[in-house]
Amino acid sequence: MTTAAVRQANYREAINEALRGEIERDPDVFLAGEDVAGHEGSFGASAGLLAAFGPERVVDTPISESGIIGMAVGAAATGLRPVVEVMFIDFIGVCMDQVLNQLAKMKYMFGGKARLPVVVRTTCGAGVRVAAQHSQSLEAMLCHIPGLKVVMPATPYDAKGLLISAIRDDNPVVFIEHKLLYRIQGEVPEEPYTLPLGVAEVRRPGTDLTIVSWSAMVHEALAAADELAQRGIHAEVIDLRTLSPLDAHTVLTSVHKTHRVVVAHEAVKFGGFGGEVAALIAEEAIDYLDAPVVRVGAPFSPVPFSPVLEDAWLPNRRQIVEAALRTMPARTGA
Amino acid sequence: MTTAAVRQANYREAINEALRGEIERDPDVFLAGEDVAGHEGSFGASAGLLAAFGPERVVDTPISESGIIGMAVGAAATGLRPVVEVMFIDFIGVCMDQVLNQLAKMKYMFGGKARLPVVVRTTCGAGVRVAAQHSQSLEAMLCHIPGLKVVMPATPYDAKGLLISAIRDDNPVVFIEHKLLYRIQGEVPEEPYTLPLGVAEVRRPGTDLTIVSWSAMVHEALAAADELAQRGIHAEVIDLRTLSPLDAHTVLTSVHKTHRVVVAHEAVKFGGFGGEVAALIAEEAIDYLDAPVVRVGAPFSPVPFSPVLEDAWLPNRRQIVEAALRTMPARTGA
Amino acid sequence: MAVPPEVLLDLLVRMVRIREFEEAGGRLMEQGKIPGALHLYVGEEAVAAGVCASLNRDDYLTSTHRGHGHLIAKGGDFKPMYAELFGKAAGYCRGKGGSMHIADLDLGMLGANGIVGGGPPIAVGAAWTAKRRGRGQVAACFFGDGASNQGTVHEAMNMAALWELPVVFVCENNLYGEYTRQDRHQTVADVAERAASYGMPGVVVDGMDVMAVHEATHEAVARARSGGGPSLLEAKTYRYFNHIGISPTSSYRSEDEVAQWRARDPIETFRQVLAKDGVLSLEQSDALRARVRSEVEEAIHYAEESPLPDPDTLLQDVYSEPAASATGGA
Amino acid sequence: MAVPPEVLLDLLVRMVRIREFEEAGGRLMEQGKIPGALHLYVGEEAVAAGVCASLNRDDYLTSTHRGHGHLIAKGGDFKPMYAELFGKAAGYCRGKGGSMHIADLDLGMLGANGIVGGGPPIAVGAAWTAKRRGRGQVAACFFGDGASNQGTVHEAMNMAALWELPVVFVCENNLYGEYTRQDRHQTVADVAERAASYGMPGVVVDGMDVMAVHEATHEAVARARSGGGPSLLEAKTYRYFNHIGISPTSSYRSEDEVAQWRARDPIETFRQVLAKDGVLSLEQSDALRARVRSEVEEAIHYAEESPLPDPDTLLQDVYSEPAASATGGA
Ligand SMILES: Cc1ncc(C[n+]2csc(CCOP(=O)(O)OP(=O)(O)O)c2C)c(N)n1
Ligand SMILES: Cc1ncc(C[n+]2csc(CCOP(=O)(O)OP(=O)(O)O)c2C)c(N)n1
Ligand SMILES: [Mg+2]
Ligand SMILES: [Mg+2]
Repeated sequence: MTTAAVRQANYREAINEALRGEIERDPDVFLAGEDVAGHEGSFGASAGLLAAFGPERVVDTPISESGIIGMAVGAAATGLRPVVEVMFIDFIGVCMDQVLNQLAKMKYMFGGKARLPVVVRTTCGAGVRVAAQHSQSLEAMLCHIPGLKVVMPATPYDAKGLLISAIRDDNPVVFIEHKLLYRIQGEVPEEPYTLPLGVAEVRRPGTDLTIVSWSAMVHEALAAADELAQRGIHAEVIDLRTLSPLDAHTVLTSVHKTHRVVVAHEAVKFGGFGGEVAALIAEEAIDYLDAPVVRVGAPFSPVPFSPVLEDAWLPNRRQIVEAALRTMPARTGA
Repeated sequence: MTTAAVRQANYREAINEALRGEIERDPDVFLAGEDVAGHEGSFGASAGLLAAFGPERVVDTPISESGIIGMAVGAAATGLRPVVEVMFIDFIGVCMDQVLNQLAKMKYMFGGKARLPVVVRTTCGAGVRVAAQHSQSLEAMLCHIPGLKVVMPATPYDAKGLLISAIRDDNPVVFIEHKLLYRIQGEVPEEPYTLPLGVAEVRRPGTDLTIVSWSAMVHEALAAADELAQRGIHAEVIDLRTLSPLDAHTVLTSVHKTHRVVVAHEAVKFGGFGGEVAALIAEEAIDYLDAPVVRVGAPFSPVPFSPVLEDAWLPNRRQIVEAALRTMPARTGA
Repeated sequence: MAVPPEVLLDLLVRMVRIREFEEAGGRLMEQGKIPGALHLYVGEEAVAAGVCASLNRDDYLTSTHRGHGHLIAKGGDFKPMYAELFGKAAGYCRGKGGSMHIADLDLGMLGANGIVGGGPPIAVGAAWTAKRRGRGQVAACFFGDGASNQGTVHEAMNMAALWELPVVFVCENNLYGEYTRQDRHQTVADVAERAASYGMPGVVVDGMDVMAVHEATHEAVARARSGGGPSLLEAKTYRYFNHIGISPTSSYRSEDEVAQWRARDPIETFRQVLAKDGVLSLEQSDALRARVRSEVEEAIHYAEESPLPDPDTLLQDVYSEPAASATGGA
Repeated sequence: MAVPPEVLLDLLVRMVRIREFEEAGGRLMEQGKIPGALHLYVGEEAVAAGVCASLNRDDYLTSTHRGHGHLIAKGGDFKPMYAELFGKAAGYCRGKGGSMHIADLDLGMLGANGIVGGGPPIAVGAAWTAKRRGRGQVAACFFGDGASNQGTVHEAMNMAALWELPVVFVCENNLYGEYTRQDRHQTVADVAERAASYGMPGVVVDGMDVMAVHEATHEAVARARSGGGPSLLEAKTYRYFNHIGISPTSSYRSEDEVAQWRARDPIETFRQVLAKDGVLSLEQSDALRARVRSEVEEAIHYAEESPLPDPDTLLQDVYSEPAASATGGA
């Protein structure tokens, strides 16, 4: 990415810029959700937008998530481009039917004769001591739904570029922001730019091992790679960025090179999207593997409140390092 | 299973007997759902129950699935043992919050001080020409939720024994009946019996290949095994029966023996529960594998209406045979 | 309201078209020629006809599992309708939707819906677009008495009222949700009472009387078009056949009850009125019916003869993109 | 209603206990000693106190994200409450739930709830049990003005009315859902109006007046106990602090508005009444408050000193079974 005015901004600001730019650019784009206007969003991502664009373009809604998603479906099917917010992905169950059976399927059920350019923005992730109903990572449920795209940016740069792409995409996109990422800084060009959906990024090249990750866990993976490097193990870190469609090519290419894989995500491991990635590799690249495909994910429990328990629940760099070591020759021989 | 009076019954009758027996046995058990009483259930599974037990034990509800699941949560937390019905698993989105955040998590959030003996009965599956919102297999979403158990019986015998166990279990169980199975016949003892949740069944022993499957797809797997046998390939067919908790032991033991695996389910392959099974094997048994772990599942689209399209969508024995052949030496060498 | 004769005729035509389409469709389903399940609108024709007569082509409509009548009343064409029911490529949805998802976006008909209560939030969105465009479009939102207990209906009404959106909510109270009588699923006799919860007008109307429905809708639509916000119209009506298909009835309701409602048949009643008022003689309405019937036959013939979808289209239409990227993310 | 002095005292005690618990809790949160987010009940004490004074120990209660007040009013113990807020093993939920999931099933308190609208369907289930048992238990169901637009609330009221279940729905209308004022999330001024949609009584009551709440609840509870079915009580009230924590307010509402409501403080008003009526002098109520305050301090001390949960308990309590089977199915 060669851009003139690369300056630092945080993830929240990056999201905000993407929203602002798209609402400004395209009169059909509007933002709706609970407290997104007057209060500027629970995490401040819509700061200044109401003031700039008024209540027709930046809309506070009642606490009616099914109504909100349905509104997006109806508005999109009739020509607008809604960006709607579900405050926490934990609340997706309140409106899952509208996501699963209306938003995702309308185009197909109508034989292609509908366009559903909807972005559902939401937040995921644990670590802020808000317990079982405000800390989940539920991307696996959404990835299993044909008709949706699922995006989980890990950096401010990606957040801006991918959100702009998501808004311009003619398909429903669930755009999941990790709440621990809002404050991280990074290079974010001021001008608008797009990044292709469905393309993973190699965050760190390496030769000995592939770590596949996404969202906040990418940063744990990078930290783990640092630690592994100190032990002479050169891990390649892949940030999927988009989970659906999945960039199988980038994953498989890396595995062909490294022959070892760890898949790391914050969601509960059992039934998580890591299973899909591991299964892809077991199906398409098994002959290249020199070790088991090890998954790192949260244990099979709701997210506990007590910090000491939540910290024990959260997958982290240490577990990624241990998983990586499990794939290494000395261990696999055991 | 050595039982005195083994006679034939179909899957629907088996379900009906389990319900009848448990409602009779335990005054805390009741059945509630849309048209389960007067109409005796959309598939006839509650035939005769209203007449036998009256409207306090067999309850027609309004069309309010969130209300129904919530009612089960509240009734269970206060001492009853509700069996509630969600007519089609496709409707789970309408009440997903009550399943995901209330039913599954209440015990944990309360530090163990709640008992949630709830069974959510529902139906899944395509093949009856009812299109995208009445044909899905969404078990993967439910398996990813800690706190739930997920059961998908493939035979009348299992249906009865597993449903009785589910009702007697102190945990929330989602019990998924495939609509194409209601008419299949099998041996079903008249007296009540239980089958342990979390234990898979080897439906057909074999030495060359393991086919892991569940629900209606088990019958396709058995048919595929027949065909493979004609080619001299002896497939072992495992019926998981319970997906969560998963009987990893039975799966791994089989793989240790056969070194080849096909995982077959009706749900959309991408993000499906087959990924979990394949990932388990790739993590725990990779050294035993002589071939890729091949998954058979539906393509990434909603279920189409037109029979010609629906039949093309549905995974079947032919695809399982092809997948099996892909794991065989002649092919893997290619 | 002095209604010009062409409007009266139009109402009758809409009803007859629905009746003939449905009865033939039901027979084809029972013969196993139309696959799957049809929820027929027979008996309820006055509602769709009366409502849709006040709608323009560019107005929107959300529907239910019982959606054929709504589409026909909105101007739907028999040929792509039957083709869809048969699962043919020439169907409105290229055979992918079938009865429960039949739709014609060109007519603003945003789809039948297999989810009870699925439509109302979508109507809110369509009305949001209408309001934003400022061209006076409205959205009609059909739902049943059974659906009125679904949370989404509540959410949609609240949002529509809050934003003064041009929605006409139409509750088709046919006394039953599947096999459960209204008094066993709710305590109020009139769903229209619930309008007060959102500060919107709620009106009960005789759903077997097409003129009554038309008049009430006319008012509600006019208010919506002029920025007066949503309303709730409850039409008391009845389905003649079973919940699915054309078998007459079953134990959950009496033959007597059915007979009483059939005695007030909306089409028969209305054509008698038209004859009496000299608008259309009984012979003329018989002829109309015959014409529609042959149109139905022609459309069925067309649909039966038309080709099945190519199985290669299976993975098209999942995404708005080249089909290649619609294969499970890979 | 002639209310005996011990009942009046009891109402005051409940309110003071809530106030002192919450203010101290809020400070601890701002100091970073209590992790996460607390939704405080300060200002709304008369509602929980007035309602719960009519409940027995074996009655049920469903709550909201703003649940401490409900638990305290139902008889909750400060020590396990603070311990829970601190995430300690001695907490009501062994540290696993925290503020948003605090619960005491022994008191029939079925949990605070992090999902707006999550509680009402659960109250229906508890009331179903109560009705089945036939011992005259009731379920009180608290929810906010914001929550009243959630579909689940509608579904729950309809079901409770249909089955004549002993539920007292209590809408705590504190004028805002988070930062959105009531008139920007619904058109009706009184949520109680929505009771008519279910044919149940709906009553508006001054939520700053504990006696008014108590009286209205008393009636609703008596009706529920005797098989008369559910009712909806709307208490007009106000939260003094921000949506979360104890920071006073922010741009979404005026200082003036806050001041006006604070001038009608439910505790101050009531203790003046009690003094005037000779039930409890101002000195006595000061002393009461001091006693509660030291109870608070003691409980905080207890909670701070008590041990953290053993990380080995992480996977306990997922299932009602040996922890071994709680590890992801394997
Ligand atoms: C969410 C959901 N729950 C249940 C069903 C099953 N179902 C289909 S139609 C129907 C009855 C609907 O009753 P009503 O709304 O009165 O419409 P009617 O059939 O009478 O036209 C039910 C329960 C469904 N399709 N979707
Ligand atoms: C389903 C759901 N949507 C949104 C939220 C976020 N949220 C938490 S509290 C709240 C406001 C609730 O307002 P109200 O019901 O009036 O209760 P109050 O906070 O005023 O007591 C919101 C929107 C949530 N927790 N759950
Ligand atoms: Mg009906
Ligand atoms: Mg409020």
